[in-house]
Amino acid sequence: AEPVKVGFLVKQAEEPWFQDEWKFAEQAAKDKGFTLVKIGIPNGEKTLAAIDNLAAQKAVGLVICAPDVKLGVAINRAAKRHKLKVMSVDDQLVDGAGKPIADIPHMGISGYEIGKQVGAGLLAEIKARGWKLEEVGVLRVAYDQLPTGRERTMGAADALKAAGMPAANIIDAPQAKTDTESAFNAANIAFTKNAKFKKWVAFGLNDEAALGAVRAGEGRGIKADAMLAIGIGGSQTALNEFTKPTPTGFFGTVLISPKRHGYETATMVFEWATQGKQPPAVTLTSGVLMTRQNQADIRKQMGL
Amino acid sequence: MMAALQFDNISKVFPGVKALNGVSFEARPGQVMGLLGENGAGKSTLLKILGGQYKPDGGRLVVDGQERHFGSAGDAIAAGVAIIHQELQYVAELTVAENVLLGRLPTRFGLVDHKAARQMVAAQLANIGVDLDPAARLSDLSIAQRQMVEICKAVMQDAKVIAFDEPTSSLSHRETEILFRLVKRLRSEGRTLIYISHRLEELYELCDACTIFRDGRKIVTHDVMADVPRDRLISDMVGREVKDIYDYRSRQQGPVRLEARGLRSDRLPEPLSFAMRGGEVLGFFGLVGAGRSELMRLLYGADPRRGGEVLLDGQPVRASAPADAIAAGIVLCPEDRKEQGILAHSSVAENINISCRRHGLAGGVFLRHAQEAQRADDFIKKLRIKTPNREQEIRLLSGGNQQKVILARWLAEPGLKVLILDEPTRGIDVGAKNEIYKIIHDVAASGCCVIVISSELPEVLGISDRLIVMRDGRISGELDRASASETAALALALPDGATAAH
Amino acid sequence: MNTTTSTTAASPSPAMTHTSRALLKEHSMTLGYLVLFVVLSFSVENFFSSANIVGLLLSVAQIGMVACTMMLCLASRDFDLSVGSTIAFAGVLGAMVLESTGSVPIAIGAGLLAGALIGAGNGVLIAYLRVNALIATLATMLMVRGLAFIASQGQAVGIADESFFAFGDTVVLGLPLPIWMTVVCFIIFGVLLNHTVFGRNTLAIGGNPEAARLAGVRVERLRVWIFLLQGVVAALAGLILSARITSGQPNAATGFELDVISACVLGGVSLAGGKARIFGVVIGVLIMGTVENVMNLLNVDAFYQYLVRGLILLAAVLLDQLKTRGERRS
Amino acid sequence: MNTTTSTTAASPSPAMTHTSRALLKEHSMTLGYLVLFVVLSFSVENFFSSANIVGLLLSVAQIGMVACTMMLCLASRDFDLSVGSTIAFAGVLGAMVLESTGSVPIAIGAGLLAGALIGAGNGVLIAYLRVNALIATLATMLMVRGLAFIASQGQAVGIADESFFAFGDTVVLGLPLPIWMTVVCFIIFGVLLNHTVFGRNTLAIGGNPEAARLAGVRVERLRVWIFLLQGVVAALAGLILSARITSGQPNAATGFELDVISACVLGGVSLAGGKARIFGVVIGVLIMGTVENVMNLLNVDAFYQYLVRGLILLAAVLLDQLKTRGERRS
Ligand SMILES: Nc1ncnc2c1ncn2[C@@H]1O[C@H](COP(=O)(O)OP(=O)(O)OP(=O)(O)O)[C@@H](O)[C@H]1O
Ligand SMILES: Nc1ncnc2c1ncn2[C@@H]1O[C@H](COP(=O)(O)OP(=O)(O)OP(=O)(O)O)[C@@H](O)[C@H]1O
Ligand SMILES: O[C@@H]1[C@@H](O)[C@@H](O)CO[C@H]1O
Ligand SMILES: [Mg+2]
Ligand SMILES: [Mg+2]
Repeated sequence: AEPVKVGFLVKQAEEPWFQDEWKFAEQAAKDKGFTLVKIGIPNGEKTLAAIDNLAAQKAVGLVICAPDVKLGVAINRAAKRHKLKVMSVDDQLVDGAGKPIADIPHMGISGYEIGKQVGAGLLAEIKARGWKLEEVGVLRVAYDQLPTGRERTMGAADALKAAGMPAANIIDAPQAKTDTESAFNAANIAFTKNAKFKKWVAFGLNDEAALGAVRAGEGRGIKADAMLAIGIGGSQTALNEFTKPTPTGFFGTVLISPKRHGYETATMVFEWATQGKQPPAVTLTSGVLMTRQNQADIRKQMGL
Repeated sequence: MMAALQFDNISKVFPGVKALNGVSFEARPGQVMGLLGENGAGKSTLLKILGGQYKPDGGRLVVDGQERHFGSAGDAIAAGVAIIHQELQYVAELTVAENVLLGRLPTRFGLVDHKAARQMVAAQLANIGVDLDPAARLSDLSIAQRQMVEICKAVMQDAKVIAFDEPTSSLSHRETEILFRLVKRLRSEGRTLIYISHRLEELYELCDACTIFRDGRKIVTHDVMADVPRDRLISDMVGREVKDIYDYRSRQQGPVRLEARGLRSDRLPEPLSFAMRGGEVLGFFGLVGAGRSELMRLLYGADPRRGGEVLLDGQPVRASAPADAIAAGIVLCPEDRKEQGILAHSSVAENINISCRRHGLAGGVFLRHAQEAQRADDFIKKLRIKTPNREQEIRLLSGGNQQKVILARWLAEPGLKVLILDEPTRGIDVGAKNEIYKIIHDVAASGCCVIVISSELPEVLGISDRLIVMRDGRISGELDRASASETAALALALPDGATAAH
Repeated sequence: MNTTTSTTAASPSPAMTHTSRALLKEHSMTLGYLVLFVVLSFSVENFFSSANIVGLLLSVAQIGMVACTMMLCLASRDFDLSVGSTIAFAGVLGAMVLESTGSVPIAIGAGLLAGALIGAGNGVLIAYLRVNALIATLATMLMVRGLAFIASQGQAVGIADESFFAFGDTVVLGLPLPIWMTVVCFIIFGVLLNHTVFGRNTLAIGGNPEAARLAGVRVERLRVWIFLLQGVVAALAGLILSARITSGQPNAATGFELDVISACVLGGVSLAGGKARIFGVVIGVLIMGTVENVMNLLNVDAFYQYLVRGLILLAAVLLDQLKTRGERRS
Repeated sequence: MNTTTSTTAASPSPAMTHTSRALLKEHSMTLGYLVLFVVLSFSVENFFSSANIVGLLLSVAQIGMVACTMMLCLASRDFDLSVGSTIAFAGVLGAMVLESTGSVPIAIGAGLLAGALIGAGNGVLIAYLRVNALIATLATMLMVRGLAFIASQGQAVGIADESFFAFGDTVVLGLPLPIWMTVVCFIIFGVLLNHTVFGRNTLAIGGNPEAARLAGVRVERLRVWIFLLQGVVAALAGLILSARITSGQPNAATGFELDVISACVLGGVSLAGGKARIFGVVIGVLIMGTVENVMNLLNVDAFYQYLVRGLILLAAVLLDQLKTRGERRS
């Protein structure tokens, strides 16, 4: 018989995170005996085209991390039209009014929650270093054009504020693109404008954004002892910093498990389609703060 | 009879150039008014004002008794004025019919009526006596054919005033005859015609009256062209006497210097060979498409060679690109100034220096700006190039002056051995022609080979030591200076059976 | 008089030869694509199925539409980078207007009007103020994208109205509406290009603006119209997209302009102006869509997709190049 | 003989007038920027501080370098979309080679060589195989980006060698090395453009390729060289970038090509070929950087930044446009 096909659609195939997710989904496919179809869907148009493409390949269902969560209704309609089982991963799909779509099972963690974890990590280390909140500048490397980018950084900022960080200390550094160089340029200007702060914490939507802030700080004498940055993703960018001989201002990164997300979602959709086993409506995984010290352990735990 | 067209004290100034300075004259229906003047005298500028392309800085333009202020070319057309411009203005990708009817294609139910358009144009072409397919794209036609399309376009406007700006400069014998018949017919229909040319014979044949320009000023209007002696025309035009325009003097000729043996190309029907001596001026005559340019381009490495060899002083020249030929001392001044000659947005100095500068580099690498400037100024003076300064963009020069700049580019080559000139005097005034002939003589006298391609029979006859005539891609004959005559040359150039009636 | 006949002596029956050669030229591209299509149908599983073909067509519907007007724009020797932003803005605006008025016609009208204004703005900048087309449309690309973000506050604007979705997925005669609309666009703009004064003048101003002006063509006005049309069609594409994805997204269609321009150039439209063939554009659009589709069917790795897309682009133009050369020789 | 003298009668000392006018033309742009700079220094807090100026210059160092060669490319009537990908690929490759060999010179050599090959490849495609430059470089842009992803498996390649970082952040006479390199590039390519046959011939083939060929320019070979240089400089920029961010990132510098081309066009380089001024390019690059810098200093909302960037672009070219018109009138 023809092998069963399950699609796995991700919004940014070039991002290491999704490469990992795919890798583990692929492993599930091998273990359970189905074929995985991987397609990158950078925008809404490509998303719909990919779903049509899956249907043409007679796939039975798909796991999706959409480029925008508001695509929920469109994805649901397309999947229903082609009788495909659909499950979301990482980012939960919502309808036009912003409510989660009930009949699409989800596994993930909200961007806002990841952000709050970043904030918590920063607070703990601020305390450990004995910094006073009032004298710390908070650099939010912002890319608000991307909804998840905004959610994550807002989560971090809110966590800091809730712990007593003066709102005035939070400085936005809007980056023009999501790469390290843009973050570098944005951070540089923010440092110029706020020379009064001698100590800084920084975060952004991904590891590259946090790294840009760290590099810019170094160029202006804000070294590891005065800089505290936490990224999101746990990508190679972060690991590279951890393997440097001396610690840098890049303190840590919130790592989410691409293994569970990739392996389990693919398995669930496969079993849903072939055995009628409905996945749980929402499965939330949590992020872990990975630092220079604990990286080896954590990565082993996560099966990376 | 009342004037159909009246220029009254027209002036036009460009930065650094007073192109027209209070020009006044008039032309009547049924009259062909010739315009003469040196290169840069302002003839084309006047026509551009007439055509609505430029607004005059001062003066009045009266067409058909009404003072006119054209805001655009469209206004001029609507007022019954048609212009055939010196620089051809066609759209290469459109068909003959579409080009002719550009701006006024016939429509049916809002859609272009292609069939009607083709029929209209076919009829008009036939009427003029031109055999062209209205559905052919302009890019597939020769320059001469494109020129005929331009003429057809103007005639099709059914204008009361029609102005021709050097229409014959890219036409050959045949098309020229067609054009002459057309001009005569339009005159007999009572239209007002203006005709610009640097070829005096033409003006004598066609024009009823003529107006002469110099440096933006009208010098004189002669009401009866036939009464004006040739020498008078020339001296009015150039402000001095030019006795024998060709100024031929015999030269000492050396041994054979340049030899082309069995040159082949995809387009030539058979391999071609010829040889010439140092100090010789060799003319090439033929009708349009006879293959003269093709042959020279092969020699020059501009087109891929499919066989044969070129020997210079006994040494083979392997020219796979023009750069090779130039390095060997062979240069070619191309026939199509606009497409192959000028770097439109570059300065006069740049256009002159582009090739020869490689000899004078500082440290073998850096340009010597002062030396280049000097060279440019020298040629501007020597060839009487009319330009406000050497830094003027060449596209702003008059057609004839552009041609002189391109000639200067090649005359500036220091290691010159073979100078090939393809229609070098196209669009050039009598005075300057005379200068160029002198230069040709001097270059040859210094021992170089000079090849001159020309479609102007008197010119090639006048300056060459020997004449090669081509027909349909073959060399159909050779005439030495003593035996060369118009009849003999035409007999060799025209297809068998045709008579060389002139 | 036999003097007149010699000018075209080379070809015995020029009219015939010319049209048949022109036909061949048009068909050689189509033929090439057909061959590719047949080969893929036999070699790639699931390629030749109605579901897949519909999916493929749907995936290029927006590109196809906008390619029609981009063709005109390129043919007139211009350039438009702002189409992607216009798509996003029209989608967002349409969704917002729909939300507030509840009326589908008003929403569509608002979107199209916005497109028309953006396009006309481009046209005026380029034709009358003589701003370089690249910079002008780059500027509007940025500004319109900014407006889309500002209007939507950076969030996708959800659409709840089911009747608006119909715009995106009603099936007529087996094909969804967006595909039909694209077909209609190709027909309209094909006719416009080849059979109207508008189209011929567009080619003329691209081929030789000076000649067109001297022949009395109102070059500036024509330019504005071309950009205006482009804006309207891009807005239409944006509205359809928002209906299909059931929301107006401010960051939709980024990079869209390059895809559209590539499709046109693949289809033989010259960036130097003056040359355009609607048939070619259809094929160009189909090639782009087919490559994407097949790569996903074959599960080509995301990183290798870059490589393959690059290679295919090159192969397509190189083939076309060889053909043109061969032709010139013959 | 008064015929010869009359030709230049209008202006008493034409050479002088002309050079002074030309100088003014060049300076008007510079002057405009200087005025802007002074105004900003007084009105925008923190703008005129050495830290900020260094930051500003650093932010345009890569763009500046590549703009030098892009200027040549545009001047020769070509177009290169592949520079962003080349930056990313050279950075990734440099980092990988450094990792495996531990030798900085070898790593740099490998990166530059890769850039040269990519550039030469573009050149050959465009000059000899006559592929349209847009499509050819779009194809290499895709392929090279793909290679960067494939080589790095999509991951940032870490650099541990401290001596390589020096490349990115050594400070010489108060300015970081990348800025000096950009200055050197401007000087070298300025001299190349204005004082060598290479530069003049580049302008010539942009102005009229056929005329240039007949005037003895080896058009194809020159084209290949231009693209090759562009590849090398882009690779250099990529290596510097990777040193600055201490890793080679495969998705670096996306969209870079448009920024560079815009900077050139802002600086008066004509897309139609044949026109280029190195001074203008410097100013174009500075304008781009300054606008970005000031918007962030002023805390302009990210969404409004799009709008402002668009407006500034327009304003800059419109001003330039008005100036040229005024000049023509006078
Ligand atoms: N657009 C322009 N800008 C600056 N100068 C111009 C412009 N057009 C023409 N000129 C100058 O005006 C003068 C008259 O030029 P025009 O073209 O009318 O000469 P012409 O009599 O037609 O010469 P030719 O016989 O060479 O065609 C020339 O010196 C020319 O350089
Ligand atoms: N672009 C072209 N495409 C096809 N055939 C051409 C082209 N140019 C010239 N030919 C053909 O090549 C042959 C030689 O043309 P060539 O231009 O060398 O003639 P010529 O004697 O120099 O005449 P002229 O230059 O006055 O037109 C002719 O048969 C002509 O039709
Ligand atoms: O887009 C992010 C992705 O980068 C990864 O961090 C997982 O969560 C998604 O929301
Ligand atoms: Mg003239
Ligand atoms: Mg010829």
